[in-house]
Amino acid sequence: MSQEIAHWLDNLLEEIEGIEIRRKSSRRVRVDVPADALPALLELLQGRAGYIHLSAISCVDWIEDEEFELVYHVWSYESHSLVSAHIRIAREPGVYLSVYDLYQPAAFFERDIHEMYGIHFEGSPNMDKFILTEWDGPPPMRKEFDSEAYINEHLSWQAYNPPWLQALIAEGGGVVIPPEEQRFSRKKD
Amino acid sequence: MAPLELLLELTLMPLVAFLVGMMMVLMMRRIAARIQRRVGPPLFQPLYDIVKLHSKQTQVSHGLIHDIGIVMAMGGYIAAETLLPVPGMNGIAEKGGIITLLYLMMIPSLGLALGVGQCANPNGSIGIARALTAMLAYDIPLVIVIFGVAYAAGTTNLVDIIAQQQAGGFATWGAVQMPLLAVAGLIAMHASLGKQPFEIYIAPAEIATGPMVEMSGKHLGGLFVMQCFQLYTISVLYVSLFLGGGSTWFDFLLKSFLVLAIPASIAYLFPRYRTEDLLRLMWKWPVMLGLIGVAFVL
Amino acid sequence: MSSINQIPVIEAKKGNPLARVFDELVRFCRSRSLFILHYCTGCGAIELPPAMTSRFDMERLGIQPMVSPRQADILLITGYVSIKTLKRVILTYEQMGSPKYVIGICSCTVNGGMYWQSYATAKKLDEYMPVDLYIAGCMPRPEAVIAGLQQLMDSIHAGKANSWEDYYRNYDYYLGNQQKLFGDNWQTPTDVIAEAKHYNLLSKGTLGVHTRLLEQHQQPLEALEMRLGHNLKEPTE
Amino acid sequence: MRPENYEAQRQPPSNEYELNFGPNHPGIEGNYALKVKLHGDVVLEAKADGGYLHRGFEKLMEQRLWIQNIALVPRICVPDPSPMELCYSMAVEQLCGLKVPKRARWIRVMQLELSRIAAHLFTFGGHAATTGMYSTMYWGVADRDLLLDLFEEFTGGRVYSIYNIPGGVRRELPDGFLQRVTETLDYIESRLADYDNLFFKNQVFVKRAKGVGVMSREQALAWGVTGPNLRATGLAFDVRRDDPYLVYDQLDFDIPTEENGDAWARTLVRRHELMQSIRILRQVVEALPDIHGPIRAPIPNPLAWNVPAGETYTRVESSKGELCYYVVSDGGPKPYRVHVRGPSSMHAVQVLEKLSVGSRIEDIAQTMFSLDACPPEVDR
Repeated sequence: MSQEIAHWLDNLLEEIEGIEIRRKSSRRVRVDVPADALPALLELLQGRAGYIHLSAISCVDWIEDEEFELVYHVWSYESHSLVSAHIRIAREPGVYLSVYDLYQPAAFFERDIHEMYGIHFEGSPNMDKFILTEWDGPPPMRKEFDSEAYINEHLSWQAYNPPWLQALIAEGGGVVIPPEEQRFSRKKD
Repeated sequence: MAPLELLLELTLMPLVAFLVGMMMVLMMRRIAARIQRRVGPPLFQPLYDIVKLHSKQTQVSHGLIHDIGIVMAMGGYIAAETLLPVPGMNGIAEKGGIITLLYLMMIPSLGLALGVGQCANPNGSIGIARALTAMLAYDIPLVIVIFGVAYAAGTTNLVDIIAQQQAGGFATWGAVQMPLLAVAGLIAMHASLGKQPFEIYIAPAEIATGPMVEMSGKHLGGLFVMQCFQLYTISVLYVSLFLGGGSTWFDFLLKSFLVLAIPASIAYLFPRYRTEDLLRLMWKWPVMLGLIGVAFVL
Repeated sequence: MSSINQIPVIEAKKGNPLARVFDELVRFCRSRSLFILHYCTGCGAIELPPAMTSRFDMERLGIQPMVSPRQADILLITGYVSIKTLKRVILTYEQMGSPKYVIGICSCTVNGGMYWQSYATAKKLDEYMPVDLYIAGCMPRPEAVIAGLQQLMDSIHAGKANSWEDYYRNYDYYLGNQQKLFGDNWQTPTDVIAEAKHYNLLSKGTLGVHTRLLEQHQQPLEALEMRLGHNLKEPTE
Repeated sequence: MRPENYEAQRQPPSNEYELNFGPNHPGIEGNYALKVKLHGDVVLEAKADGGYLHRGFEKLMEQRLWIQNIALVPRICVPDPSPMELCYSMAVEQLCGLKVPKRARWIRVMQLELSRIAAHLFTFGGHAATTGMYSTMYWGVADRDLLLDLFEEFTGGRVYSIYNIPGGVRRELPDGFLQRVTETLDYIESRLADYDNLFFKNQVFVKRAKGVGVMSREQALAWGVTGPNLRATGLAFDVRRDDPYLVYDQLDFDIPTEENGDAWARTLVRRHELMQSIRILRQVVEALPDIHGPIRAPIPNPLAWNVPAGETYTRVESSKGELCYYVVSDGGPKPYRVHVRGPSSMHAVQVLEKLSVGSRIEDIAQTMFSLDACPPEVDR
């Protein structure tokens, strides 16, 4: 992105209140906005700056802050740059507006986030389940969902325990992992 | 003719047809394999397939008509074999004639339609609808061709037609006398085999093998047997109409296998048509060629 | 013949030398003609096209792919089975005609493989249906797949590949595991118990706690129909 | 055993019916389903049904170490796994500020382009098989196998190479490898004439593929279509050129486009792209012997590797379209969040649903394969 376009984009984005722009590289711009200003920002980006391609909507669960972060990645085929608009919404009740009327690809991403995180998007064309149609547990991508506890409860996976291994373990050999350390993948203990 | 001899011929002719048909299936699969740069199935593969399928347990039946449909499909062809003269055996060919044969060759499709219609699988129903459409497409040129040949020979008796062709050697063959009809007949024959580009009713990627989708075990085995008869009937009919039949067994088998090798080599180079394209093609070129050929004959 | 009970069971006479020859022929043909249905449940499916096509050419061993479960002998489970897929796999398996064989390809069918932590995949395939052969590897090469199939051929020829009977003999166990995963009101359109009776395979393990639970929850099967406005219940094909 | 299932139901007559297309259907790529409502042969409505291949990758990645995830990511898209590895490695490198040595960047380009050729050959085969021409499938898959041999030689894995790691590539090329790459490319180039005669110029195929699944450029842009499918509508956009990564800005290649936006145009774009990949590979083979130096940047002990906090969005051009990873780190030994945006998540769901409507039942499979939809990317 040339210097002028970058400058022009900055000026344009200044129209949104409470915006914070960080230029990470020549083609990547990070923008933080308050949640209620996002539709206006996207409208501005799409209508006046040519960011017509919604590359993805990512969701991050910041469980300690009790917030969800939604990131809208939009790309311009003209200026060849990508703007990532970050917003934060409260974890409860987890409701936000759909941007389907601006970007049609949003329908898939919003549907996906809905089933994985349980965030409801108002105005999205289809909030039915797509991937987890036969799943009745909690939204699995939330941080509080412990998938290992779930599989230990519902599925048996570790079957291989032959007599020779049992004998080895009884003698104090083998690869013995204490039960409390078996689930090494938890971040905090 | 002694009744006992006739009975023997009527038993032997379908049996020979089945054995030759299995070799024809093998040949088609081998040709496909060569074109696709691979080895292909072993020598007795068609036999293994058929024995295995008939040894499977009957696990599901969709009703009486479903079972009878397969019997009709096989029976139509078995009856057709007795009307096709082979060297040394005429069966009831002199009494039946070519028109009866044509009718008998339609029975399998209709039988299959009855049988598949009962299994409530939409893929099967679509497949049968397409199979009947395809039959409609290739039967018109086939009837024109057969009419032309019969008119030229002045008889509908297949034995006489063959005898006339054999009378003057190569020069009196149908293919030499009526080349246009022979070409039209070849196209119609290819279509009636149901191979690409005319394979509209099997179409695995579209309708999951259509009529065969609900066929299990012995039902599918019946269809495999039917395929052997089908290949045999079609190629022998063509040989009888245009290539002077066979005076010896060697002659006869060589001709039938060669005739079948033509569509087999073409089939694996093409994708399949859409249904309406098939109709358009069959009703345009073979029909046109056939009518011109008939005009020459007249 | 709309009901299973009307289909006659032909029992071979024992000790008849002709029958023995015939049995031998049948076993031989069964081992030389394998129609596979490759349910492409996961990554392993990518190594099947090479095994089938020009380079490795399974057809020279008499193995060919088939399209519908009714036509097939072998069910190839090519990789991890997610729980949603597992339901369809079981439906597919029950639709196949006996004798039928199941091959689990990839480590994931053995014990979950690298997805052992995943909430969405079933870990051990042989808890839900009898498996004749596992081909381990992530993913096994086409040569390994073909070698596995040859082993299956050998055991079919020797008459040892009878694990499909196990599904009828121990139906209660398999059904129990299925119920644990899919919930108590799980049922399939196939009447496995009636089939077990039909094949004379009803044994101690066929009926039990879980089949009683099935009877409690079982809904009468509705006739299938071809008509609009009616949702087909389960995709069987 | 379904007794009595053939009895006719007393229902008002109707010409419309529903059909499950998949999940185990030869006309469906992978394990995926479409529920279609038909009137005769014509599709009135199509609904995609995914999730059959769902493994919860994004959850799994949050539970494993940064380096362990390298083994996990290629499995997200089976026919074309290399871009997945690269995209994830690039994300980690950006988070850590690692600088990838020059030689590693060139080797990565080689891996990516080999993978692209393999994926395209596979797609041609699949597409041909949906129209009943199995010979192309048999040839294409067998020729793809030669590329897999190359992969096996230089990465150790036939399909999943697990060759990229954050900071570079895992091992040096074997002796004489570049020579064998050239030989394989020569062979594939010599085969292209046969493919043209058999497949691309086959009149029956052209007749079937033309006018199937047509989308205009406006529609394609609105629906989020990327990759070859977008280029088939006439827009010359390629991430490799317009948002360059690795050394693509130093390479000379064209971006083939077509105007019609139907299945035929998409197939042609792929065919020309295959030529461009061969062209890129020839440049790489020429340049690589002169590029010396390490093949990976030093990384800390991978088992105790705390990647600095931050977030990054990386994009690469896979054979199917734009592939993106959004990776968030909280400074711990494991990713805090990884979001995978596979190109097929657009193509296989919304685009396929829309393009199927109004088409015929025989064209559903062709539409899906011509979009090169890869279900595991959707389900993850």
